[in-house]
Amino acid sequence: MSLFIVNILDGLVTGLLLFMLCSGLTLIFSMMGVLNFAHASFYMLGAYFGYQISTYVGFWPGLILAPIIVGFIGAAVERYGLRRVHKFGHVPELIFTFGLALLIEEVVQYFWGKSQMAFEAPGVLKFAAFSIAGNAFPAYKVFMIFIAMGVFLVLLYILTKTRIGMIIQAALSYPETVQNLGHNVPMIFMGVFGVGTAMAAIAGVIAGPVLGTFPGMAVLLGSIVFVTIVIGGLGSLWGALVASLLIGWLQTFAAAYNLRMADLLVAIGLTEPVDVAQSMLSDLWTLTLPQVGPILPYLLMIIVLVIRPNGLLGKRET
Amino acid sequence: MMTQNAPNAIELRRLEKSFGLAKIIQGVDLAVEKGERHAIIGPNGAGKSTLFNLITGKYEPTAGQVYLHGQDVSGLKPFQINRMGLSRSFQITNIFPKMTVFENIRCGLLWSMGYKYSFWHLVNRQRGVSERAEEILEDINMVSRRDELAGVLTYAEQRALEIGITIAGGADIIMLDEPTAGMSASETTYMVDLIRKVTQDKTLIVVEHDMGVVFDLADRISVLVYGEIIATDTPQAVRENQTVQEAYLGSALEELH
Amino acid sequence: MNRFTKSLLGAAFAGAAMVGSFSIAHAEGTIKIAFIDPLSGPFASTGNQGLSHYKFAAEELVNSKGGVLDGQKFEIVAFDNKISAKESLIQLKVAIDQGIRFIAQGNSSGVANAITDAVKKHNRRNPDQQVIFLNYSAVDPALTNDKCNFWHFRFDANADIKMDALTDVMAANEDIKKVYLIGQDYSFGKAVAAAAVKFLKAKRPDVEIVGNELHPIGKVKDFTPYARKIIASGADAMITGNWGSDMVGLGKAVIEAGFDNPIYTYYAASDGITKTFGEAGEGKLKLVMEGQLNPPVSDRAAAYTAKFEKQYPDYDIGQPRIANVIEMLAKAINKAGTATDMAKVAYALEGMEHDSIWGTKVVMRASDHQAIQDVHILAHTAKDVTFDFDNSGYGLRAESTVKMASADSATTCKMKRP
Amino acid sequence: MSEQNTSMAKSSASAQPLVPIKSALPWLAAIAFLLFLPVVFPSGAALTIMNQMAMTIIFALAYNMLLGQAGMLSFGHAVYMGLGGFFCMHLLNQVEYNELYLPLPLLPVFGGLFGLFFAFLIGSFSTRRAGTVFAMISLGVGELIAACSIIIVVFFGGEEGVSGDRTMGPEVFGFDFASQQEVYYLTAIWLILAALGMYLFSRTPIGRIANAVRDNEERAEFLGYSQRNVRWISFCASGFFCGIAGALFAINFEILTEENLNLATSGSILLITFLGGVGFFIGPVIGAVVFTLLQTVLSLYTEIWQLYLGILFVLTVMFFPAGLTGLLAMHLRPWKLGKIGLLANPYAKMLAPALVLVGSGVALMEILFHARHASLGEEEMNLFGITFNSQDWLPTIVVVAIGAGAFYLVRLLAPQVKEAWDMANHAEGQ
Repeated sequence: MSLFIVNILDGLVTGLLLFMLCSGLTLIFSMMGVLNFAHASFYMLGAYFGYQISTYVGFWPGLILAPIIVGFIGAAVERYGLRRVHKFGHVPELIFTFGLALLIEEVVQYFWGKSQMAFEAPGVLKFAAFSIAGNAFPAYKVFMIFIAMGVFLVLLYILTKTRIGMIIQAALSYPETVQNLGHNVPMIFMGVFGVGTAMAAIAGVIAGPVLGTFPGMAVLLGSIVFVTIVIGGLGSLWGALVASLLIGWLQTFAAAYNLRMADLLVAIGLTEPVDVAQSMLSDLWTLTLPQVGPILPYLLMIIVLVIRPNGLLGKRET
Repeated sequence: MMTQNAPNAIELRRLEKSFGLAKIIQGVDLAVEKGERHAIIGPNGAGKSTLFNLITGKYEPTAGQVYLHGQDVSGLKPFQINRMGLSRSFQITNIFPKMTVFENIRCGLLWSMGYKYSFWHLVNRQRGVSERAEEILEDINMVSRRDELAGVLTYAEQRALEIGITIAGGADIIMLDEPTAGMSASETTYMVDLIRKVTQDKTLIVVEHDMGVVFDLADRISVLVYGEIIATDTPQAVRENQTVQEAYLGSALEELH
Repeated sequence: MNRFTKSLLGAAFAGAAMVGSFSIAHAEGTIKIAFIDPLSGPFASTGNQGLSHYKFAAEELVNSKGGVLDGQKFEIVAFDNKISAKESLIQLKVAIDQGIRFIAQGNSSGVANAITDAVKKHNRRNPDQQVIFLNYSAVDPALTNDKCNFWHFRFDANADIKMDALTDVMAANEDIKKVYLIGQDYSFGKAVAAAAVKFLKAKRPDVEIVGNELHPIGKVKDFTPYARKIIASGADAMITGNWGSDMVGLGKAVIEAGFDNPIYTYYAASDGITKTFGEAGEGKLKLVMEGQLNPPVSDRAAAYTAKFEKQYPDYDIGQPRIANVIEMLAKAINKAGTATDMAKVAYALEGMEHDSIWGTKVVMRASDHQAIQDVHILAHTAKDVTFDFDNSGYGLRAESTVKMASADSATTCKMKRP
Repeated sequence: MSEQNTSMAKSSASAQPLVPIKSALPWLAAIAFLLFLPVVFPSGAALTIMNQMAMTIIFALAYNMLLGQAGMLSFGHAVYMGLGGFFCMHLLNQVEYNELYLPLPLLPVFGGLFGLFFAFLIGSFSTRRAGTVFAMISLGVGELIAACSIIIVVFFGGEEGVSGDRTMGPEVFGFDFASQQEVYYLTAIWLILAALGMYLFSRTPIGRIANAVRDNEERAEFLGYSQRNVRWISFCASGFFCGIAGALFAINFEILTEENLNLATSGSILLITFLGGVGFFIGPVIGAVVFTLLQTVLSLYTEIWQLYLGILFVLTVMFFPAGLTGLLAMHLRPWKLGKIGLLANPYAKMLAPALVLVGSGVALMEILFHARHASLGEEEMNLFGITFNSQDWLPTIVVVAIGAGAFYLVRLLAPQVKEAWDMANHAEGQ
C-alpha cells in the first residue's frame, strides 16, 4: 500500500511534467492547426540553456532565464519559419517542424557534444522531503509538482480571467472573426508559440537534473507528448491534462509491478509449456508488464483512435 | 403526389437535422419527380445548403428519411449515394485545382464507367473514357482549355468545369448549389443555357438566389424558411402565394427589379 | 516530361558516378587497421575515445619502436558506422576495398554480430582477400560460443567472465544476502542476468535474488518506479549491465530514492558518466573491468596513461585493452612473418600469451578466441585516484582482482579452421 | 505534378502504339545506364553503395506513393520495408536449413506480398483519416512495431536481428549470388521492375483518383469514390513496394535489425523523399541518390554532416517545398520558351559569391566545432587544403569577413538574377 502511494506520487510528477509540454503544444495546435513536432526539442533546449546558465550563476536564474531565451527562439521560429511554410499547407508545416526537431538535436550536439551533461538539482533541494517505507521522496520532486501546478494555474488564470486570455480563447474557435475584430492574429500566434515553447523550456529546466540532460532527451519524450495530446483529443486542454496524468500513472505503474504474461495466460486456462525457451511463443510467455511499459501509450493511442477518432475529450475535426 | 406509380427521384420524409441545440432543418417533406427541374429558394440561413448536404450524404439526418428512386438512403456515405445516380456541385468551387481540365472531367467519369479502384488499366489507354471526356468538354465549351490546370481558370470557367465534373458520371439526378453565384449577368445567362443543355432528360435540383434564374429554369419551386418548406408549387403559383410573399419573396423580387 | 526525365536521370546517375572516386591513396609500407565504430550520433564520444586510444597505442607501442616486420608502421583508418549494422557492413566493404585486412570494432554486440557474420561469409567467398576481426569491446558471450568463428578475436572479457569475477567478489562479502538484478531488455542484458543467476546459485546458494527484471532499452524516461521496487525489495546489492543514459538514469534514480548499498555495474564510467555521478556515486558504484588505471600497476603504465591524458585531455583510457589489441597484433604479424596472409596471422594470434602493459598476462584462448586475463572490481571514488575520468576528480580504483578470470570456463564453440 | 499531368494528358490525345517510343526511351536509357555502371565502378564498396541507392530509390518511390500521390504523411513507414525484409530473411533461412525451394531472384515477390499483407492490416484502421490523425497513427504503429522487434525475439531476433546466407538457394542460370556483381544486377533488375510498376500505378484509375483524393477528398467522395478505400489501396500498394525494397535489403546485407524498423529510418525516408521533391515521379529517385551520396561522401570529410543535412532539409522545406526536382522543374518554362540562355550570365556571375558564401558558412561552423571539441595538441585543423590553428581568432575573423563580402555581393547581384528570371519566364505576346 505504501508503495502504491509512492507510485501515485511518482506518476503525478511524470504526468504533470508531461502536461507542461502538452499544454503548450495544445495551445499551439488549437491556434494554428499545426502539430509542432519540435516541441520536445524546445524542452531539450530549455534543459541545456538551464544547465549552461547554472554553470555561471546557479540553478535559480537559469529557471527564469532559460525559458525566456527559449520563448524568444520559439517566437522567432514562428515568425520566420512556420509563418512562411504555413501557406504551403498542413503537411509541409508538419514536415517543417519535423525537420526543425532534427536540426535542433544536431545544433545541441554541435555546441554541447554528445555526452550527458552534469546538470545538478540545486543544493537547497537535495534532501529527502519525506520517505514512505524506506522510499525517499526527494524535495526536488515536491518542487517539480509545485512548479507544474503553478504553471498550470497561471495559464488557467490568464486564459479565463484576462483580456488577452479571452482573445486567445476566441481565436481558438473563431480565428477569422477575431482577425476581423481588428486583433493582430499573427502577433497572437507568435506570442502563443513563444509562450508554448517557453513552457516546454520550464519543463526542460526542472526535468533536466532528474531525467538527464543529453541529446536524446527530446526524442525520448517527444513522441510520447504527441501521443498524449492525440489521446486527450487534439486541441483540448482538459483532454491534455487527463491524458498526461493517465499516461504518467500508466507508465509508472507498468514499470512498478512485475505482472507476468504467463500468469495471465495460466489464469485464462492455458498451460505453460514445459520448455518455454524452445517454444515458438516463448516471447509471449516470458513477457512482463515493465517490458511493455513504454509501448503502452502507443497501444492506448491506437485503441483510442480506433474507438474515438477525435480522442478522449476532443471535438475538433482534423 | 405520393400516389404516383413510378417512385419519385427524391423524396424527403420528416427530415430533421440539429447541430447541438440548434435545429436547422425542422421536418421537411418534399418529393421531386423524375425529370423535373426543381428549385429550392429561401432567405440566407434558411438551411438550403444543409438540406443539400443531408440529401447528398454529407450530413447524417437527426431524424426522418431520404429516398432516392424509392430507396431509403438516409445515413449512407456520399460515395454510396453518388453510385446510386445522384451527383452534386458545390456552392464554393470544388474542383481539383492541381489537375488539368481534362483530368478533372475524367475523374468524374472513372467510377461510373466501371473502372472503380482498378490498378490494371492505364487511364490513358481507355479510349472510351477519353472520348467521353472530350464530349463533355465540348458540352461545356472548354475544349480550348483542355490542358490548362483547373486552378488557373477564371471563376466562371471553374464554375462551368464544376458542372462538367458533376454531370460527367452520368447521374440522372443532378443537384447544383448556387451555380451562378458571383457571376456577371452575361455569365449567368450563359450558365443557365449550359445547365439547361447538360441536364436534358435529367432530374435537376438547384439552390439559387438569383430569382431570374430560378423562374427561368425551374418547373417547380420549394420555398425553405427557417428549416421548413412553406410552399412547393409552380413558379407562377409560388409568385402569387401570399405566405411566400410575406416570408421572403416580396423582398427578393423587389431586389430583382 | 521525357526530355526532362532523361536529363534528370542523366544527372542523377552522373552523381552516382562520384561514388567510385573516393578511394583513398595508399601509403606504401603501412599496415592499415580499419576502426569501424560510431564517430557521429549519440555514441560518437565513445567511438572517438576508442579511436584516440587506437591512434595513440599504434604510435606509442608499435610505430615509435620501429614498426613490425621490416619496419612497416601501423595506420588506423577510421570509418563511421553510426552504430548501425547496415552502415557497418557498408564501411566493412569500403575498408576491404581499400585493401585493409584488419577490422577493429567494439561498440554494440549487435554490430559485432553483424560484422563477424559478414567477415565469415566474406572470407569464404573471397579467399584471396580474407580479413581478421579484432573485437575489442563487444561482450555478448555468443560471439565466442555458438557464433564463434576462426576470424574473430575478442580482447575484452566477455559478459560471463566478468560476471564470474564479480560474483567471486560478491560471494566473499557476507553482508550481501539479497541481490536485485536489472538490465536492458536485449541479448546482453539477458546474458548478464542469466550469468548472475547461474554463478550466484553456484557460489552463494544462500543469497536470495529478490528481483530479476529487464526494462526496455533506451526507452525509459524515468527510472523512479524501478528504483522504488528495488528499495522495496530490501536488496542489499544490485547488479546491472546498463550502459549510456540507461546507466545514468537508473543509477541516479536508485541513489536518489535512498539506496545505500553497492551497485555492481559493467559500464558506469567515462563518457560523462563519471562526472554526472560525481559525489553521489562515491562508495556505491562498483565496476567490473579488465585493466586497472588506479593505482597504476607500473611506471610504464603510469607513463603511458599520463602521456595519453596529456595528448587527449578530453578523453580517458576507458578501454585499456586497446593497448593489448595493438601489441598482440604486432606480435602476431611478426610471428607469422606476414601481414597479408590472414590465416597465418590468425594462427599466430590463436593461443598467444602476452604480458600486458596493465600488469596482467593475456592468453588468447585457442578453443574460442576469447582473451583470458585478470579482471578487476573497481570503485567509483575520488580518493587516491591518479588518473581521473571526465576531468571530474573522480575515477576508478581497483578494489579487488580476480587472476586470469574464468581461465577454464567451458565454451560451446566448435572452431572450424581453414 | 502539373508538368507530369500535362504531358500525360497530351500523350493520351495522340495515337497510341503498344508502347510509345517517347515514353519508353527514358526507361531504356536507365536500363542501359544501370547495365554499364558496374563496368565503370567495379569495386565491392561502390557496388554496395549502388545497391544501397537502388533500395533507397524503391523505398522512396514507394513512400512517395503515399506522400506525393495520395497526400498521406507517414512517420512510420520503415515498418513495411523492415517487415518485408525480416520475412525474407526467414525465408532465406528456410532455404538454408529446411531445403525450401526458392530461387533467390523471386524473393522480392514474397517480401512485397508480406509488406502488402501488413499494410492491409494496419491500413484497415489507420487510413480512415488523412492528415494529422493518419500521421500520428503511423507514428504510433511505427514505434510500436520497432519496440516489438526487441520483445518478439522469435521473429525479429532481438537486438542482433536476423541474419542468413543468400547463396544457399538453388543456382539460377549458374549464378549463386555470392559476388557483389551478381547481386547488383539482381537489384538493378528489381529496381527497374519496381520503378516501372510504381510509374504505371500512378497512371491507373486508382492512381489518378489517389491524386484527386489528395487534392480534394470531399469532391472525390461525391464522384463515387470512398476516400478511405482510395487511401487504403494506395497504402497497400506502397506497402507492397516497400516490401520489395526490404527483400532486396535482406539479399544485400544478409541481416535485418531493429534499425530497419525504427523512427530514424522512417524519418530519413521522409527527408529523402521531400528533398528530392514529392510532386514528381523522378523526385524521390533524385532524393535517394543525393542523400546516399551525401551520407557516404560527406561523412568521410566532416563529423557534423548531419547538421548540414538538417540545415539543408529545413531550408528546402522553407524555400523550395517542391524539392530539388522542383528547383530544376522551375527552369522548364524558360527552357521551353527557348530563353534559358538568358539565365546563364546572371547565374554564372552569382555562382562564385554564392559558393564563397556557403563555403564561409561551412568554414565558420567547422572552425567553431573544431575549436570547441578538438583535443589539446590538435589545434591544427585543415580546411579546404589550408592548415591553421583553430584556437586563434584570426581564421574566424577572416572567414567572417569573406562571408560578409560574399553576402554583400549576393545581395548586390540578386536583383539582376530576379530580372533575368522574370524575362526568361515571360512568353512573347503575353
